Amino acid sequence: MDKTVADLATVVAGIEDGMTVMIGGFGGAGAPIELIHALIDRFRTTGHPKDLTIVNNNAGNGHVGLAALIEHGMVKKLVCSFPRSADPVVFTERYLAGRIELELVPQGTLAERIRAGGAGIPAFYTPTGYGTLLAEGKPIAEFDGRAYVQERWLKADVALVKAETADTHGNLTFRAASRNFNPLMCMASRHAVVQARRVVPAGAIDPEVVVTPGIFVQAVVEVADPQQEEDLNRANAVYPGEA
Amino acid sequence: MDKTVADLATVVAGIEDGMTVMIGGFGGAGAPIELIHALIDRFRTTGHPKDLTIVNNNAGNGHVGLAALIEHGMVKKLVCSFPRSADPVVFTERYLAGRIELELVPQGTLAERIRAGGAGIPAFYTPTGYGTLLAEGKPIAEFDGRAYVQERWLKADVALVKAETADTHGNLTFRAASRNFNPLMCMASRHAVVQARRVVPAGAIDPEVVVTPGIFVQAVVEVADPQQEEDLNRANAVYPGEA
Amino acid sequence: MTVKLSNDQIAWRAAQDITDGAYVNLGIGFPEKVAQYQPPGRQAIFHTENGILDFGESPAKGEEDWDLINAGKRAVTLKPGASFFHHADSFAMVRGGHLDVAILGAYEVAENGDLANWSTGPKGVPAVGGAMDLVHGAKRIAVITDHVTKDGRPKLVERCSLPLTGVGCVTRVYTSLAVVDIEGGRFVLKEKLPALSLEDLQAATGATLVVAGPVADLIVPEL
Amino acid sequence: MTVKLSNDQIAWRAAQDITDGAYVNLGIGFPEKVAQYQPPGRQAIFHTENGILDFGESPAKGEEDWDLINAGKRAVTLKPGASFFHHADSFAMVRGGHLDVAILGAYEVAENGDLANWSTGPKGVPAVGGAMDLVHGAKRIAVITDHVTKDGRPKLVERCSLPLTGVGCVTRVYTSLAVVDIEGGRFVLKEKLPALSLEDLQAATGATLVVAGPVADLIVPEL
Repeated sequence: MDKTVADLATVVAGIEDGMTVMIGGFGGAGAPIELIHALIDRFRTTGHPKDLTIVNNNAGNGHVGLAALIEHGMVKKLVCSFPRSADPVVFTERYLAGRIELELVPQGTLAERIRAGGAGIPAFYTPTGYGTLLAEGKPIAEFDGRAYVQERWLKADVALVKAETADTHGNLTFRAASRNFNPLMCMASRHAVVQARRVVPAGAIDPEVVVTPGIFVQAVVEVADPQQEEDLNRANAVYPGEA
Repeated sequence: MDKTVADLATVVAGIEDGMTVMIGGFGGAGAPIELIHALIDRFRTTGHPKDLTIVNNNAGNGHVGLAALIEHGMVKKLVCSFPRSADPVVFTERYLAGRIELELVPQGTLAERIRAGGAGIPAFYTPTGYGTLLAEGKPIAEFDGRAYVQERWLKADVALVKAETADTHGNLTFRAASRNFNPLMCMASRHAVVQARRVVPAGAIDPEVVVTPGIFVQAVVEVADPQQEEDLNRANAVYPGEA
Repeated sequence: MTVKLSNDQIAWRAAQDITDGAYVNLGIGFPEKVAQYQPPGRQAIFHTENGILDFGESPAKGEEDWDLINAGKRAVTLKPGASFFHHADSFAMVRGGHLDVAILGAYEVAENGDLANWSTGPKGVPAVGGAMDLVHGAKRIAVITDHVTKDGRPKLVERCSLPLTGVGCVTRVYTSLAVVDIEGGRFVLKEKLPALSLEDLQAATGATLVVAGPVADLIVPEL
Repeated sequence: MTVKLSNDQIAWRAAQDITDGAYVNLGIGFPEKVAQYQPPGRQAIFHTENGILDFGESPAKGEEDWDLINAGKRAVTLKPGASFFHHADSFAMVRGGHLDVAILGAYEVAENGDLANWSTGPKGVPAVGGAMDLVHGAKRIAVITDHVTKDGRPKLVERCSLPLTGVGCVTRVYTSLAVVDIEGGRFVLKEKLPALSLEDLQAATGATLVVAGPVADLIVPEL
């Protein structure tokens, strides 16, 4: 078994109009910039995919990565917890103009809904959001005298994920705080696509330190020297450069 | 901060009558034999603790560890998925005589209920057990046309856990399949007590390979050469030896 | 009716349907035999409930590491690409639909897909383990079993009489006499031993066997 | 009323109540200052939503590792004993009651413990982050805030007028003028600036301040 895919264009080729795509990362840490840009390249060449529903903690920053995906008009709806940042102008303009939908979810609920999707738990109860606008219309139940909100699982067609090391079976490790949503999104998507700094043979990652077992991963592509969103934004980068 | 406790007697001293105690391990892998035996020693000296509710995947094997705890009459109720084994005579006799209660839980539901207890999720829905005896009396709900069973979180006063390496902050790693329920039980108990083969200074475990972060652990005791339940049972050991 | 497949032969037949790279959970005991009969060139990845993916055969006697066991508490070894994880992650794999197939034993299988394989009734100590999770988790639930009980009663039945493990979960049954799919609440015969007449097979079965297409010969492998 | 604590002085006061070895989450922005004022001999362990336990100060400029950031996207460093984990485990720590205290900013705090700190109304882009999880997770929820808004309106009120972050969650408020506990649906005054009269403090507060015991002097530290 070898889940390695040779190039970025191939690995994003199956992403179609209207799909739900989870994108890992929190700020610049763990954001799969090369995968996102490959998806933009596909759109610029073919006009697809569009009308995507994107699940990410944020709404992008500057004019690269998720912000560039939105800027290209590929995103119909965003599911996220914190659509503000140093430079969220791309999302903000579209949102205020009514050109993009937003489902705002508390961060821990977002993480748990994604995990639930991966773990086959269709719904769960959480204290988070009880009595607030974000719980409006959701079922409420009392357990041991305390009120909780029912939340539903979140699943996706595809996840775009950034890892540090992957083996050919799809076992993954991450780097520092770039772990964040990435392991959960692998679990919750039918097709988890991973860019890894290093792809190694099966057996080269100690079984004790695997963070995401290969069963949750469908495709791996090596991106040996990945770009860091934070660096790109500090350099005021725009994707694609020659706009 | 130093969560290290010098000896086994001290670390189990706070366990009182009627408490719910989670005990890690699956078969012999990850069973905290020395902690269990220290608890038996305490009972033999003081008559306490008794009337314990024990949460474990199994019901003990032979006459050591959990089986010995039951054999000493310290256990009122067992919550487990598989109370059978090569030699479950201790539990079986008491169960058939009506001297111990059993709450039988499907293994994945047991794991998820413990995780839910640790994660502040009071209830969740699972397909497991729907339409079976083990779902009788539990709320049923339909999501996307499929029926699910509502299950409640499981929490404990104390967890007895076996780890491979612990640092003084309580960060843990495990060995092979002895991980099993141990990390979950640390999360779900008010007081997680860990025996570790090695206790190292804070900073000696790579932050990337920590399995259980120290926030879930309250006390650590070094047991440098722990006994393996499987070996004890193959040698027909009985605890305490000089009965 | 003296000719029937041995347990090893049933396991061999079930193994032929497992594709290369499939993620597979084998029930404790008889189903574990399936691992031995993977066709050449195919390598399934075996999952065990207690937190290992990609484990291999038993080690030599005396070489056992009792921290490295499967759900049947049998010592195992690791293949390259193995990983360890805790029980909640392990059952996330199960319940979340990440396993391609689970192959389980059965006391009874009903034509509506119901499975009974955990309890023979109210006597004794009940034990369920991971069976109830597996039957609602893997993408495909197959059963391997003798076609009849030791005292000759059918195990393929209209409705299970024993406590259920899962409702409407089984899609294929590999028996000592036949391969039967469950489609639309009916047993549909796919393969049978060539020497066995349809009438004799039906007589050994507790519910109607539907013939809705070609019935292939069930291969009797030399093992 | 010109004398009041600076933000750093409020943060200093809040830091005095954090015990050695406590697990603490500090809200983004002003609350992050609390970490700088831990009393000598005490070492809290700081949690950040994006998956680090026991992080330390910012690195020197130019030394930033942008994979090593906190929830405010600020570069941080690690202390010995740090660990990394994914977002679901991180919020298991939060929601599961494993944090000893969370210290958050506020737009409004009500005498019933309600907190509003995420939305100033329907205009603009709403953003919530981890605030709603934190207020129902940590064992103790404290707020640090100026006593009044920039245009002089009280932030301690009978009922919040802005969208709630959490219901009945706050138990202590550290302001620029006072320390106030929330007990039984009432603001109970614990400390106030010595130069400030109770009348003047009450006038700057949007709900009744109850005096139910000794009111200590709020220390004005030299920082």
